[in-house]
Amino acid sequence: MTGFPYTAASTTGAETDYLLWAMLAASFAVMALVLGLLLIYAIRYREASRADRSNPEGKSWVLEIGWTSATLVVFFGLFLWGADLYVRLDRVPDDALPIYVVGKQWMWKIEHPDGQREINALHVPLGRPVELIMTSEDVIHDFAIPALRIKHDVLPGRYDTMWFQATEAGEYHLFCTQFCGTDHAAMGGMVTVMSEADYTAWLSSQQTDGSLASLGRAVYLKNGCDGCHDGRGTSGAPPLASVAGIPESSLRDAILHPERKGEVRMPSFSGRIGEDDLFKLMAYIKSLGGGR
Amino acid sequence: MNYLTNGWTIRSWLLTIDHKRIALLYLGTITLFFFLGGAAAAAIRLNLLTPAGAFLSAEAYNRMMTMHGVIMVWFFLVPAIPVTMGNFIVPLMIGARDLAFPRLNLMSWYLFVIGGLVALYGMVAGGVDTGWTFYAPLSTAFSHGHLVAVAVGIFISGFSSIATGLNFVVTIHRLRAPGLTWYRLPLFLWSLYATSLILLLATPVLAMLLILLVLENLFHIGLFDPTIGGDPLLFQHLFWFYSHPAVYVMILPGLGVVTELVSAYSRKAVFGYKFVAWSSIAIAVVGFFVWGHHMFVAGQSLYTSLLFSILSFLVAVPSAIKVFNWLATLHKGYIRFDAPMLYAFGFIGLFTLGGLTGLFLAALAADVHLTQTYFVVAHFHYIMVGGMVSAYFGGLHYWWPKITGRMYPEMWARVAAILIFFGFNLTFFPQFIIGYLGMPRRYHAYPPEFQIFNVLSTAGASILALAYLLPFGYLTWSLFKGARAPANPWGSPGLEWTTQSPPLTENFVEIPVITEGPYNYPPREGLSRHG
Amino acid sequence: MAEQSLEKGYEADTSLIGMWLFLCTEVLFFGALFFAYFAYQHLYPLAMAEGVRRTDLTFGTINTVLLLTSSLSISLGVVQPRWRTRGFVGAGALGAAFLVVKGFEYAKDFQEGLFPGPGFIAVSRETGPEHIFFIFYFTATAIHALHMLIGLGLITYALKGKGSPVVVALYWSFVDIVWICLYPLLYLVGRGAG
Amino acid sequence: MVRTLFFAWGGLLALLGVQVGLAYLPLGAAHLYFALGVAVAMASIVAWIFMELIRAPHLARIFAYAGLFWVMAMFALGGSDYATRAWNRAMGIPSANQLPRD
Repeated sequence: MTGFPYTAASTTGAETDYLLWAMLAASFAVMALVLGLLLIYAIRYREASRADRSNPEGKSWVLEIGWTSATLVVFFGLFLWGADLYVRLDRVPDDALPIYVVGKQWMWKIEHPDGQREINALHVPLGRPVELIMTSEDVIHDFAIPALRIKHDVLPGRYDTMWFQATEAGEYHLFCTQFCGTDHAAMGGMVTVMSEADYTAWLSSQQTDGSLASLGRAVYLKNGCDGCHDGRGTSGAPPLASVAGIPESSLRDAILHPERKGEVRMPSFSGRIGEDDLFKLMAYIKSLGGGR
Repeated sequence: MNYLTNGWTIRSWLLTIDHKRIALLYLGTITLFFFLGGAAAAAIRLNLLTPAGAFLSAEAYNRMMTMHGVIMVWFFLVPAIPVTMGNFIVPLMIGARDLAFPRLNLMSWYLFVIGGLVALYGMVAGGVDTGWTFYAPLSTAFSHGHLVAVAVGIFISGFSSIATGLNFVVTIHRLRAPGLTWYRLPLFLWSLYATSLILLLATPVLAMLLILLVLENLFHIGLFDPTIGGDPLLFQHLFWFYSHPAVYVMILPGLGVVTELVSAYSRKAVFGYKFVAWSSIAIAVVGFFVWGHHMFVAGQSLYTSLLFSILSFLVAVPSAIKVFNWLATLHKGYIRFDAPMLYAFGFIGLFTLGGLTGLFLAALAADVHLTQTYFVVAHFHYIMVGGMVSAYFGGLHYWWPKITGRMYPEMWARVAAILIFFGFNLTFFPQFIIGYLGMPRRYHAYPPEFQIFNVLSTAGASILALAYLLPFGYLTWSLFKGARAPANPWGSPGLEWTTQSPPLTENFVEIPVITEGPYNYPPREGLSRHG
Repeated sequence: MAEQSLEKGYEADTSLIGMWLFLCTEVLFFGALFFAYFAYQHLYPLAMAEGVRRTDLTFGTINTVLLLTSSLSISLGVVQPRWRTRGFVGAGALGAAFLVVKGFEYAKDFQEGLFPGPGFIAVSRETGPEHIFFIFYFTATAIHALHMLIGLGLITYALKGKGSPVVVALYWSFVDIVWICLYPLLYLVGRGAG
Repeated sequence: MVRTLFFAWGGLLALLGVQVGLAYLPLGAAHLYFALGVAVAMASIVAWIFMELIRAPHLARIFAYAGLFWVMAMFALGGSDYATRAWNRAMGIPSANQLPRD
């Protein structure tokens, strides 16, 4: 059955599985202990049985401290394991392939750096880290790929990033897992993981009207950004090459709401540049700094 | 002569300030809401029989799922044990004539009914399509249901919770019988005291949030609207600051009831009294510091998620202490398998499994995969239905003779308890599996490979629905045909068992003086069953 | 009830404790609104400061003095039984004055287009979402005014001799404390050169 | 007792004056903390003296402090999200003057 992710198909996903199986084993042990004791006591100390019930203790500090500290130790261990993996999930490797995702009520629009565009589908190469830079145009969605053991909410008005490195080729389910209205259930599709060769073949087979960076240049000129940012102007605006390394979220806030950080000379482009154009502009700015 | 036969006019019931009659008024209202919420659940399960979700349209499914959530959370689970058994038993257990503020108690019932009717109007008139969590900006800018009516209904019923909480805290502090120190209180009162603390401290935040939600919906002032600077995560912070302690409000009374049942039906004092007592308070206090574990993938800051993860592991420790102490109580006991004890055994098993799966969701990396899937649905149903509802039925059967003066039919009750246990497991265990496999929550249609588990779950749900009708049936039957109940049918040492069943309007002929602890059982030989 | 020792003092203490517990829930009720303020104060400090500069400090300060005095008056009414009526009537009058001044302030705010929503006039574009400050301003002052009205009702109820005056005084002084915490956030923080 | 009430009232008005004065000093971001500090002082005077928290039953004092404790817990944990949200590299936003100038 395609898309049925018994085993995780990503590097971090495999580690998540180890954590899940370890917790399952621990839970199985605790359940066996609890149900076992329940059964033993139910049989041994049922009302009619002749078992010895002399001097039952009312409390025992040793037992209480024992099982409390045991649970504390086990819990702290599980916390560390989960937290370590979560922090690594949060740190995006620098050589990741950026793919831009825009969620809107009831579909995913995906744009690859070379300009290929997809609706409710995602083609990614095998064995390379891929970074998804996501935002939403209306309500909160959630880009979830269970086979790769990852998901992250996609909030309107800001960028959320998520990364993975697929380890097995194949087709996996893509779901929206944050309730977003009527067709929340229809908002999904398939993620196709392909070998490097197939991926480049697929890229070239897709019709594209220029890379994101080139389209971004067009948006840059259309909105007159070059007036200040081409270095000729006297407005003291920073040349874009110097800001290329700044994370996307910072660029987005600097473009859409400069005034919130006290920057009064730059006009706010909020409402004048759509999410798709903003991604193109991002790609263009980043390409000026020699890419990441 | 007892509180039931002391005047039987409409006025004497609708204007009563007797905590026992108010408990019965609540019992009726709670049962009505339980079956309403259950009907919504049945519709959801029927719809999920087929991958295409043919029974309900997407729109209808969303409204049904929201209705199930809102009714069950605010109009059944939060009030259930505190307002029915709590109202009835608290004054009896502490040797008082009534609660500290009887008129406030009646007002709390009226607030609950008015809030319920307003919310029901909202749902019947068209319902809400945002889920019971009302996340902004979906609820504020993109929902076109009757959100304002449902929000106002919940707002009003919130004050009923505050009034009940206030009543219990002041009563337990101020109206205890002479000689009844804190460590001589039955543990059911410790858990109700902890529940009332949460009700008092968490519900006001929900009240403020609902005001902001209604203002945002009516005037679009942009508090949670990201396009004009609002922050959707602020809504989630305030919502979960109430809603996580609220889930402890739902389970703590159940923990108290099970502690009483385990002790009563193994004829043995509760093991580690002080640990069990203070673990209830610990759950109530630490329960306020863990709400962030609902927002691990919602875009919350990394460092805050780490903090909330460690705190969520800590809050699980008191529950573990309670389970271990129950087991130690059973050790060397004289265990009888009456219906309430079957519910208690079911509770211990299911609550432990529910708690353990909660740990899966507290571990950060595991939560990334499991949150927003059916794993979470199964987790909280194991604790709410497997735990809380079992304890509710257990307590109801245990105190039924004291409340109504009638004995329930033992055989039928055991059949119902076992049927509920199996129907429940068949309904919700498969959901753990499809949750791990990634089936998202709140989907009215799903990929075909999940169908087999959904069919099993729906089959289980139909058994569960039938099993829940059984107690409704034979308990009503017992009101008229049940055997007359003696003062102390179970031979339990509680203060409530020293008065007649059903009790006098003023509970005690004269207020008893307490000289020893709550759980000292008379020697084994001196007592026959059904006294 | 005879044998239960419910002498007057014990029962009075019980209602006192009940009121303090209720005030505890009110602290959480307003606490949620303050949390929203501090969240936006952190996200948009400049916008909030711009909002504070547009509120009228004189109205605010007059109201604060009125409320502090009314809290004094009601406390005197409780401490000195012979001043009971004068203390409560004085507190009620000062409270009513507070609401009148608040009414004038609201009228002035509406003319200046400060009510968030379509009619809102953002003076300076340079500071971000100013309307968020005014959401907090109007919501907080409206809910506070509602509590004042409930307080006035309780005072008249106590003046007619029913209910316990100490509990009414506690509620009234608590509403004063809420205003004491609101005043700096609405009128002072960020008003100066900053 | 009446004397202490008038004395407290005088103190409150003095604190109000201090608070307004502080608002006009160039303190930058610290305005919030100074203004709130004075407000807490005024609130404590009203609570302890006007509402007689000092002579209130032991239990009433516990409930008063409990309310404060829980509100502080909400601010601390909820506030930690807003405070540390900008630390994460992806969310980090340098303020305008940190941007390099040509």
